Amino acid sequence: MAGYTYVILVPLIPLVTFLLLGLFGRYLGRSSGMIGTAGLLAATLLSFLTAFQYFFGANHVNGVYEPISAFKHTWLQFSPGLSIDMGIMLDPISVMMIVVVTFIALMVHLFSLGYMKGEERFTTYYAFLSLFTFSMLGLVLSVNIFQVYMFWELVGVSSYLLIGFYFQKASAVAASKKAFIVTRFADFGFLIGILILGFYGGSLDIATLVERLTNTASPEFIAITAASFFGISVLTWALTLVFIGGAGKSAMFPLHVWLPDAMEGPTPVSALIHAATMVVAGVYLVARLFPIFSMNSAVLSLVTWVGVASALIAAIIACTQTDIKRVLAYSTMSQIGFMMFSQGLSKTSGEDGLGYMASMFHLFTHAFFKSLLFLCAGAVIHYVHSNEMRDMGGLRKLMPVTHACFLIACLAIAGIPPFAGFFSKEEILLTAWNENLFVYGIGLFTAAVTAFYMFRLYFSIFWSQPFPTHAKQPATAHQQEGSLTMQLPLVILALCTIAAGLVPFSKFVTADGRPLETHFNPLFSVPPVLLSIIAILVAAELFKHGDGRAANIAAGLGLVYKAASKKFYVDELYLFVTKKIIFPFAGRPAAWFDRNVVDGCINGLAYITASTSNAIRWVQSGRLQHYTLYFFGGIAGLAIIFIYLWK
Amino acid sequence: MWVDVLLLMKQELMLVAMIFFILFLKLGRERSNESYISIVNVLLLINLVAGFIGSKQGMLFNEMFRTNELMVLEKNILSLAMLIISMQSSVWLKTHKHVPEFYVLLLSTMLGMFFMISAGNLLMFYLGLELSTIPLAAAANFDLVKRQSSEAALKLIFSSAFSSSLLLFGISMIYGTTGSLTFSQIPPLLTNDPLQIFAFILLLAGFAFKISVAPFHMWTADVYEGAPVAVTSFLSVVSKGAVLFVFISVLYTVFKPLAAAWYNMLFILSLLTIITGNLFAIRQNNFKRFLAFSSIAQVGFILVGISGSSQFGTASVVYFVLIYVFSNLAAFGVIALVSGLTGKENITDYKGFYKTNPLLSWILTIALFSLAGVPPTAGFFGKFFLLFAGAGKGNFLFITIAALNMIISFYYYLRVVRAIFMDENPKPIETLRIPLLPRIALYTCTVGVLTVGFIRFIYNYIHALSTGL
Amino acid sequence: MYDVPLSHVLFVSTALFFIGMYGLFTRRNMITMLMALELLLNSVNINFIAFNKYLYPGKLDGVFFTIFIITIAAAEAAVAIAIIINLYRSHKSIDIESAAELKF
Amino acid sequence: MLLSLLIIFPLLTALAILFCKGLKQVRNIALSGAALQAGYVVYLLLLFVQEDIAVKGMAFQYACSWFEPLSINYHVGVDGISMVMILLTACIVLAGVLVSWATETLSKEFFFLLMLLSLGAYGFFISLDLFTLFFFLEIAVIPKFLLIGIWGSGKKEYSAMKLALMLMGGSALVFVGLAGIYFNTGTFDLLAIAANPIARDVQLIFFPFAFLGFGVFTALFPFHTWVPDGHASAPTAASMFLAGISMKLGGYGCLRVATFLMPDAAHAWSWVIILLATIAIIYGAFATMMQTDLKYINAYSSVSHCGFVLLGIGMLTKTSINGAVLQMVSHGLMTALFFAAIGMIYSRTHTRMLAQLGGLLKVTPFISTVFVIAGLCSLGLPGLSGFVAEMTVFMGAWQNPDKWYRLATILACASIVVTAVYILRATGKTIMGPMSSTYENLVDAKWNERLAAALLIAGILLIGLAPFLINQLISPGTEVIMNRVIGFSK
Repeated sequence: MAGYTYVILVPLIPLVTFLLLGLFGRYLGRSSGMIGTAGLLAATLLSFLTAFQYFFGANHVNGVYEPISAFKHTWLQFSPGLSIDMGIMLDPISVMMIVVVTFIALMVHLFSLGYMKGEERFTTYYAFLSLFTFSMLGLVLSVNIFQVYMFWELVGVSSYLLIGFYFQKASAVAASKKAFIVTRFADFGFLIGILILGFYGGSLDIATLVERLTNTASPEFIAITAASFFGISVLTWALTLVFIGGAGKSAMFPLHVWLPDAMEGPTPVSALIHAATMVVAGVYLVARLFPIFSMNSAVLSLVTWVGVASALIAAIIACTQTDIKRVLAYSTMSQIGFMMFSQGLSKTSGEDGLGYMASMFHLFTHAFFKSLLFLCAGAVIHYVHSNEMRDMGGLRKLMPVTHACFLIACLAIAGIPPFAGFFSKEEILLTAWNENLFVYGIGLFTAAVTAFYMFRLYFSIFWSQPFPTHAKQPATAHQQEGSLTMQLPLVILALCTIAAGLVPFSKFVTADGRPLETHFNPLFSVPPVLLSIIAILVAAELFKHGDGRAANIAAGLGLVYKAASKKFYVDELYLFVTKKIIFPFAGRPAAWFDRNVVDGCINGLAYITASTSNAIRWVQSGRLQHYTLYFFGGIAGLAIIFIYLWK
Repeated sequence: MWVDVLLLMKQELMLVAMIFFILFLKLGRERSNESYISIVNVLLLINLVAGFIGSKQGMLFNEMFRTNELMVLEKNILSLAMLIISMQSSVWLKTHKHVPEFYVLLLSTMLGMFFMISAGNLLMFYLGLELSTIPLAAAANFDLVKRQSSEAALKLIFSSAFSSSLLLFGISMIYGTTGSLTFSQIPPLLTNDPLQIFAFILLLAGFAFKISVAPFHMWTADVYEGAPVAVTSFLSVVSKGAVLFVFISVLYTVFKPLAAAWYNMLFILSLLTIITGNLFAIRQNNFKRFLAFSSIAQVGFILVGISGSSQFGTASVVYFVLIYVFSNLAAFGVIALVSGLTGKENITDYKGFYKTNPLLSWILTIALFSLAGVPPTAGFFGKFFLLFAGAGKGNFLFITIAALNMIISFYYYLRVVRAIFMDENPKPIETLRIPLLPRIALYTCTVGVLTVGFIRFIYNYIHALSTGL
Repeated sequence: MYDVPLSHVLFVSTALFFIGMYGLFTRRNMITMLMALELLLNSVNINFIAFNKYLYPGKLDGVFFTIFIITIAAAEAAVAIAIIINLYRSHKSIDIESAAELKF
Repeated sequence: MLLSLLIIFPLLTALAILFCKGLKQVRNIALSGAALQAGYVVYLLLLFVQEDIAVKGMAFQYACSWFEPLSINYHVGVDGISMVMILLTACIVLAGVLVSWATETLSKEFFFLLMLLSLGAYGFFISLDLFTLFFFLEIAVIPKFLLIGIWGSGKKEYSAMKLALMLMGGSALVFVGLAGIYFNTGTFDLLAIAANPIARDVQLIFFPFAFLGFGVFTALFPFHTWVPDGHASAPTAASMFLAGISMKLGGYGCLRVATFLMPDAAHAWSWVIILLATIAIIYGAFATMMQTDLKYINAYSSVSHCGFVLLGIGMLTKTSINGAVLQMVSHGLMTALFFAAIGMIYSRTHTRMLAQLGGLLKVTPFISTVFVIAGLCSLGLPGLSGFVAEMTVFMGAWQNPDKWYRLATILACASIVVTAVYILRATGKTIMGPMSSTYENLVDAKWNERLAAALLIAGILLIGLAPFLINQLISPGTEVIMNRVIGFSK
């Protein structure tokens, strides 16, 4: 489609800004922030244009949104059929994603102008942001599964760089390392998955793969289902491995350990990468290959249960954390859990495709309110100079705007109508209701818990004790709430949070591209909303006054509480495996073996030679008569060998 | 007729003439050592040049003496080596009382070798051998006051006498079983009967002794260490080369019928030699002794070459000896210089040598690399062809062991290089100024080492000549 | 007059040869060792003469060879003794054990 | 004749260096010489792309007899693979000269030996005659001994000796292999041998000699121990050359001589190759994880990365061999860059110990960036050469249907995780983290260092961003090899 070639600019503009800032940042200084933001503004507008053209344009062939390959270039030809192509694929989800990514990124850029003011590496910061935006856009627009992998790695690296932005803080360095390695471990699975799919599917092009592997008659499909490894069909293996990749990026249990630590990075970064965009890449990946996933119920149920588990566990942990960013991190994990399991429960077509649409919808709304939450948290932290709840409280007077926005976001995530979160969560629960009541139960419970911990957060930040009494004094520079550039994004996002839910999402984004009529049933939505409200009230009761009630209950829960607050010891487990098993039982032995055994053999040879030459020195005794004797001996020896033996 | 004789025996006659000339000079009025040295070197140069002119092949004295282009070439190589040695030894000779005698001794040795090379008869061969041995013993004792020198001479004369008596015993048996002493008549009469094999073993031992093949090599190290540097280099290059030439011709022509037997003997002996040489060379500190053992290892490799087919074998051996002349004499040249000027002969003395004498260090290094067989020095080609000729027989176990042994030899050559370049030394050998003659000699050797491999003509010429055998 | 068979003569020569060798291996006096060497050479001479006389009476190769060997042996002995004398100057002994400084 | 100039340029440069006075002159001559070579190589490349390899097989062929009696010829020619290798060599030599600009002691000898090395490498890559190939292979060994021994650091004599001896051992094995080939075909000429195949049983005997021999050069598993010591003690330029080029000599030899001439044996022995390669990859990676010296880290990671080359060759699919070649080039540039960065750091902080370093990003941003880029490249970041190479190897390896080979491939892939671990560890401890106050006033990279780094990074980026270019160069070459492999394997 020639009409869409301009879309290539959407990812390219951030790339250009990245190069600009990266190479000449030194000379740009303060203005670099402006450049980055301006560039992104352009990208955002373009992506809006794309969305408009795509959804309201002509390509609505008999009610289906055709996927459009706007641009494609063979980048690396492995062998006939198998090649990495660089391209741009437009279909409902990718279009939706570029809108989300560019928009949130724009907000974050704006916010950072104020937030990062006076940072030493201001330019670098913006360079990295642009790099991330570029990679994320490339990821969502991919035509080729290997292209996905490449940008997958790139977002990983840019997140690494941004988490480790405060490179002199040991904790930041450790966190960035952890984030990269954990996700890398997952990517290893992803890579193998790709290799398998590529080999059996005979192509790396997503469209082709989907087309071949969803047609049960095609030789590829027969081959991949017929072949089996340890008794499990290769298709299952491949999809599981791919899903592991996704789970790693999306911080699904048990690969979630990196996400909370990732909060070491600057808060806007957390808002962009670790709330709105990168962490949902896993969900996006599953959605991208959803037709193939739907061919294999085993993997789908795996997706479901991983999603459910993550949602629940994360929610419980979130109730116990005291670092506000960590709370948000866990809530992110939990929400993504929702998206995952709703996909796991979905089917490809028509009404049954509800789950797919719901998860995309939730992804959409979540992006807004979660980034809003993070930015608010950023504003608070900027003001208080601390992440800890106990340093906060009673801020509602001091920072009204932030307070309002935060409240809206909380309501949204708690699923209170008419805010965005309500609608999307509704769809998800509906899916669960239709498909699996058990999951529905857990979903319901988790939703309530969500409401609880969010309002715990809300109250203990903005209510409880009056602020200045016990916390350390804020710096005079920040007596007022923060510059316009910091407040504007909050407001905009708040408005979106209110509005986003009203978007007739199912008209545009569905599993099979056909508009889907969602009939809204008020009766169904009573229980969740009711539960949430109750949860909110409980939270208010416990935390509004900031006295010991919460503590008593925590004490009452005892071990459970402790376990939860220690994140169920998953981190400790990982540490044990790496520090106590891999290093001492794989690394050190290898190093030792190399230095002592392998190298020892080589040196041993030399040593043996030397000692032999020392041992036989007596032969050269210096006695003429011995020499003559040897002479005679030689002759005798030869004579014996060749006259008696050799015949 | 007489013209033929003159032409065929030109090199021998020239040597005789030179010997007598030097003796007459001695009879004449007293001269300074310098004048002797310069005169002799000029003579040697003439001899060398003349060697290349008007060579033809033929026989004399019913096959007692035979010559062909290859032999002429071999003799020329030897006289080249002789010239280089005499130039190098000038530093040491200047201070010596008996210059003419020294030359008379060495030249008569050369004469013996020449006769040996073109011997067509066991008697002639024996005479040549003895003529090339006995004066050497005297020459080895030429540092009259040094204990070691006379000890070396003693060991040389006794063990060579012993070996030659065994050789004679072998010859007598050959004579007994075939009834002939003429090379051309012996082969048809050789049957593989034990007595002949035994006789051959005795002869082989005689040769092995001269080219110091284990276990007949014991004298080598001691004599090399004790004898004056000049004599040592003469021993290691000229006499070894000469005997090698004879050895290959005898093996390939006279003892062809026994080939099956001697191939296996060479197999055993060469491996034994390479290994012994290497093992002993590793831990030497005296430079001459070190080179003695390394040269033993070299001989081992040469035997590998000899064990190959006749033409390729001959060619590679002659070629290697030519290269060996250059590289070994380059090394000995530096040593002669250093020991002549400072009296230091230990490898440890050479630590930090590069700081003070970069030029000499490079020459020595190049020489050692050539001995080790590292490209682009000629030694690489020499060794490659030797092993290659050996591989021609298809005995790859043999080649593999030999090739792997090169690692050890690399070790000890590089050890010296390390001492020269890398090791620290509080008081290294002081900077030496190199006199003219040694300088020329060293340059010649270095140029030779660096170019012989690349001048295609040389190897191809030798290969062409080798068909004669 | 041919009642002494060749084998006997060869036996004598071989015996002589090994006696000489034994002498060379065991005697410590250099002069004695030199004499032992002479024995070796003489055994060879006997061989040559015997072969010539018994097997190839027609030609005289063996005899000539013997003559040459004798002369050369003389020369060898001369040089050897010269060396020994010189060695005696430095070592003050003609015991072969004393000439064992160059080793290893 | 075009190609012979590749040998003549370094030779002339070396001689010129011998005859010039003073540090300044030496440097300038060396630099201009290296630059000249690089320029000429680029010119060659331009000519090369116009040649049609499909017809000739080898471009720019020139043959003249050297030792007629033994049918030894001087025969040169290039295909895509060797062309790429030559480019690599030129690039690294230039960078090496730039990096070692500051060499004060015996600078004349230093640059002379460097030129000699490059001569050997060029000769090796262009020669089509096994004799000349071997000749140049050995030429490229001994200068390293001197470079490490004289200008090195740490226990340099030991390392130098070890390196020289092990490499010589390797070439001894190669010699046996070559001799075997010669006496069964009667010629040394690669193309002639390729034209009439060698008998299978003969191949089976001599393939291991050739492969192991070259394998020693490219750090085949049990024979890799010269790598850590050698690299650790070598001066920067030498380690760049060592890891960048001479380890590639081995890989190229394995491909061009062992696999190309003895395809049946390659098939028969491939399981051994793959076994050793996999061990090298995993075990090298784990060993790296434990190192505390930057140079040792890079050395061991080289062992692991060269494992990919051997794996690619062992898998014997077109893609995997493409990957092997790509990996050679990419690893060459990458390690060279890494060593350059380490050298720069070392020359300033005088330590390579992780424990003593840290936070350098604050004072020396340029060097740190270079370091990070090298690191990211070696952990296979898309957009840099490492990614392209490794992915091609994996892709190709996966195309080999054997189940156990699949397993090996998976293990090899697993190494990307371990790689991430040690690279991030090194980066975290060197570039990031708190900085000791003693480094407060370090100066950032000089112009020569910046130039060198820029050169190498440019190469890495070029391959990383436009792999299709280099791929077009390589694939015809691998095509030819694969045709033989497939042709005889049936």
